Amino acid sequence: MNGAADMGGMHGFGPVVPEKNEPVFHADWEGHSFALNMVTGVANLWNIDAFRFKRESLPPPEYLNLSYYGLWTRTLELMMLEYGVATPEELKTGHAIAPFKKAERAITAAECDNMVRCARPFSREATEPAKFKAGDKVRAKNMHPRHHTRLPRYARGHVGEVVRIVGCHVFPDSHASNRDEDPHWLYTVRFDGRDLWGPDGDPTSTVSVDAWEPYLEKL
Amino acid sequence: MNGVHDMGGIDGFGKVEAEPNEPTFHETWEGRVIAMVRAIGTNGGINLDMQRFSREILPPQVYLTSSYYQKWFLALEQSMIARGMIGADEVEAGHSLHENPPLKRGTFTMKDVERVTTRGSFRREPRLAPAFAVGKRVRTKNINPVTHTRLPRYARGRSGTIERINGCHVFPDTNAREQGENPQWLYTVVFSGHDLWGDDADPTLQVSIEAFEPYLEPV
Amino acid sequence: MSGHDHDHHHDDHDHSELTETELRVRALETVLTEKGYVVPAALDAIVEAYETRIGPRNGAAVVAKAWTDPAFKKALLEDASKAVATLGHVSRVGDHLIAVENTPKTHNMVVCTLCSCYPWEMLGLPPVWYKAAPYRSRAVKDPRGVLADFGVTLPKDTDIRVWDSTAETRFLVLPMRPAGTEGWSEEQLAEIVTRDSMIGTGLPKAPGGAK
Amino acid sequence: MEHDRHDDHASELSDMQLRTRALETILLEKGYIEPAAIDVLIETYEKKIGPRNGAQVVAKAWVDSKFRQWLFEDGTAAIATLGFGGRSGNHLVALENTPAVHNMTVCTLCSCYPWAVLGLPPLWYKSAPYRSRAVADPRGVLKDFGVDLPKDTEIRVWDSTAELRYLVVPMRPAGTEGWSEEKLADLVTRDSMIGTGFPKNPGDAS
Repeated sequence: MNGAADMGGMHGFGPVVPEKNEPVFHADWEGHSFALNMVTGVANLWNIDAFRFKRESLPPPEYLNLSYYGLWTRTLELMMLEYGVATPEELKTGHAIAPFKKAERAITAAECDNMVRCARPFSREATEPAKFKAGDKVRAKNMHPRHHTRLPRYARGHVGEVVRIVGCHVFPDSHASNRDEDPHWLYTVRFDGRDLWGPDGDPTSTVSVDAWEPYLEKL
Repeated sequence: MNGVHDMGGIDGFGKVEAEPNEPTFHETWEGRVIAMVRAIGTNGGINLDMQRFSREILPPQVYLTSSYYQKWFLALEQSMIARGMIGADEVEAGHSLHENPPLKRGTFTMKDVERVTTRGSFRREPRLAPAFAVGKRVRTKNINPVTHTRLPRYARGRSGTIERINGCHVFPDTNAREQGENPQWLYTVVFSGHDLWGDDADPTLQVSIEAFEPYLEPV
Repeated sequence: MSGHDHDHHHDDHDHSELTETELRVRALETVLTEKGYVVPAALDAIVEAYETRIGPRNGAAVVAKAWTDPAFKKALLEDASKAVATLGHVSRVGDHLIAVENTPKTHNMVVCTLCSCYPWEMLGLPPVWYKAAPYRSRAVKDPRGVLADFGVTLPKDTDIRVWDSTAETRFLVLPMRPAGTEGWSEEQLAEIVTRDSMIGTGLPKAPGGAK
Repeated sequence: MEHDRHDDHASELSDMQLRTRALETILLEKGYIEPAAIDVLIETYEKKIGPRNGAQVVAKAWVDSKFRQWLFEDGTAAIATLGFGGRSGNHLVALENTPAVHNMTVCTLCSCYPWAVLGLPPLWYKSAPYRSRAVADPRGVLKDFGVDLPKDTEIRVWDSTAELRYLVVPMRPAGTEGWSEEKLADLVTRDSMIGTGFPKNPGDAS
């Protein structure tokens, strides 16, 4: 979707302001917002692409006015409602309201510790050979789906060069709608700054994106 | 500039909500704002393109959460402060605290009202023949200036057809920067929905923009 | 906290902001008056012009005339600015107006994705929805979805032409004359021309609905 | 406007605190999680995983040419030998800065970041100014960090749009010949591994 999250190339947001000795979390609740997001991932209540899609679907004024972890908490609320983990009444009161369905089992500290240390890979067995190889010129499709996608708007319709075949990976565009993993070949594609931004581009810059095969077309 | 004001094709803003029997102004102050913008714009030499740019450079979060006339007001206040016409301290105090030079065209009085409630002409005498003829295929340039432009992002780098030549007009891109009227030929360029949005387009859709000659190149 | 409560919170917020803006607008007007930049009576006159003199009745008169007078319609579609200037009772327009005709095959719709350009002299000041993000973002990509928000459904094969007002050209949609209005006077016809039908987000009122 | 924004932020904090606590309480009461699970996660990312991990990787790459080569060929496998990996460490790609090429990483769509080697990203990395400008105006962004690159240096920006995570391996500062890995790791700043900064000078080492 062409949402507020797709920020590459936007103007008007001002300078980058690094914070000296920035703490990992600026308030206690931020750590909890973070951990809740991780733990609901371990519990497999929904997948990460569905979570991202929900977050970027927030109305742009709301998206841009929430702090980073504020966005996470807001998205968690919406996901819990959508997936039947909580009711509006429960979110309001801050407690489970009986009668409710209890979870089959609780995620333990040990599982979380394990999650931190072990990868949960997104690569899958390929069923057909990759269409492109390193060095191929490809065009990113001019696509504007309403669903989740990981092809940023600024790259669409532009010609780049495949610099790496990453492997065959879960396809977020399908996964976010909870259809299935629908794995596709993933490539790193490099674009010239001048191709992306025209005469306003920095001639010394290139930008690489990781693009799934359905995003690309042969020249 | 690629600001949040450039909204064509952005998802997530929700439904259009029309208000039955909408009044011209919802609050008395809205009328005062539009009147002040017209008066100061005309007699203070802040042209239409500068006014538009002053609204586009409001912080994105502010732009998206302010009402229409709030944006007009904030932009008027900021442009007058930036031009030294008023001081920030005066706005705070609600009274004039310093001497200021008069407006370019003097005090805005009753004799000026007729001039602002009827529309001026932006048409200018051409010095060159138009570069493109009706029916010609053209491509909009991929430009990404940080300054004011009237070529929307969704229509950049796209092929379309010249449908009409609208005469030679003041060029907003330079006029907004006080770099002169720099008149340019203005064309109606029509695109198919597919040219703009790819396979996600409504097949019955055509969109046209009014494009100044510097936005276009031959295909 | 539910989405509903969140919205509610927003409403409150907006409300107090309006009051604050009102105070700031007053403060600015005082500063400008004290500095001798403006005369308050001149501002009153501008407000009055927009509130009373200029409005969609101007456009409706033009549309009604085009429906009854083929020569005027031809002139309007050829050069709307010139044609409108011949009508004494309509306020003066610049040299920038283009009229676009709806037909059974093509439906026209007008938007300004970049700001809020609108044919003021024909239609008055634009409504809030025209200036708001949902319309500006969706009209160029999903016009049928937008029309659905207005309760308008067009035949599947009707071509939709969207005009994005990116320059000083302004567009007036000339809607189709409803059947069953044969022999009506211009005044009668003007009554059924709605503002939205001249933007392209609505249709003229059905003949039965007119007074 | 500044004043308003401040107030908004303050009220968001207390509001979010309550809302976040509500979510946690409901999940606990319904038996989705045990309380210690939350503590483990916060503790890990607040204290255990951070840019010191990445600094070790870079320092090793500076002194051990075999490891360096492996790192650029298969970053995931190479960092695993140092005990780093796990969540968002899979598919780690190391990028080599040279006198001719400067690498910079961003996630324009959200906030993807190599947690396993750098910990959680700083606020600026997740903010609209960085996400919007890094891909279109990288030199302007570098200026915000006080970094000025030679005019003809090629800048490669990597937008993390998939599950690949990028780690920039900065150039080893001159004057550090013969230094131990531990000492070198002290020079490696977080920003130098994102591409918005350089390693510290040998004189600035602690």
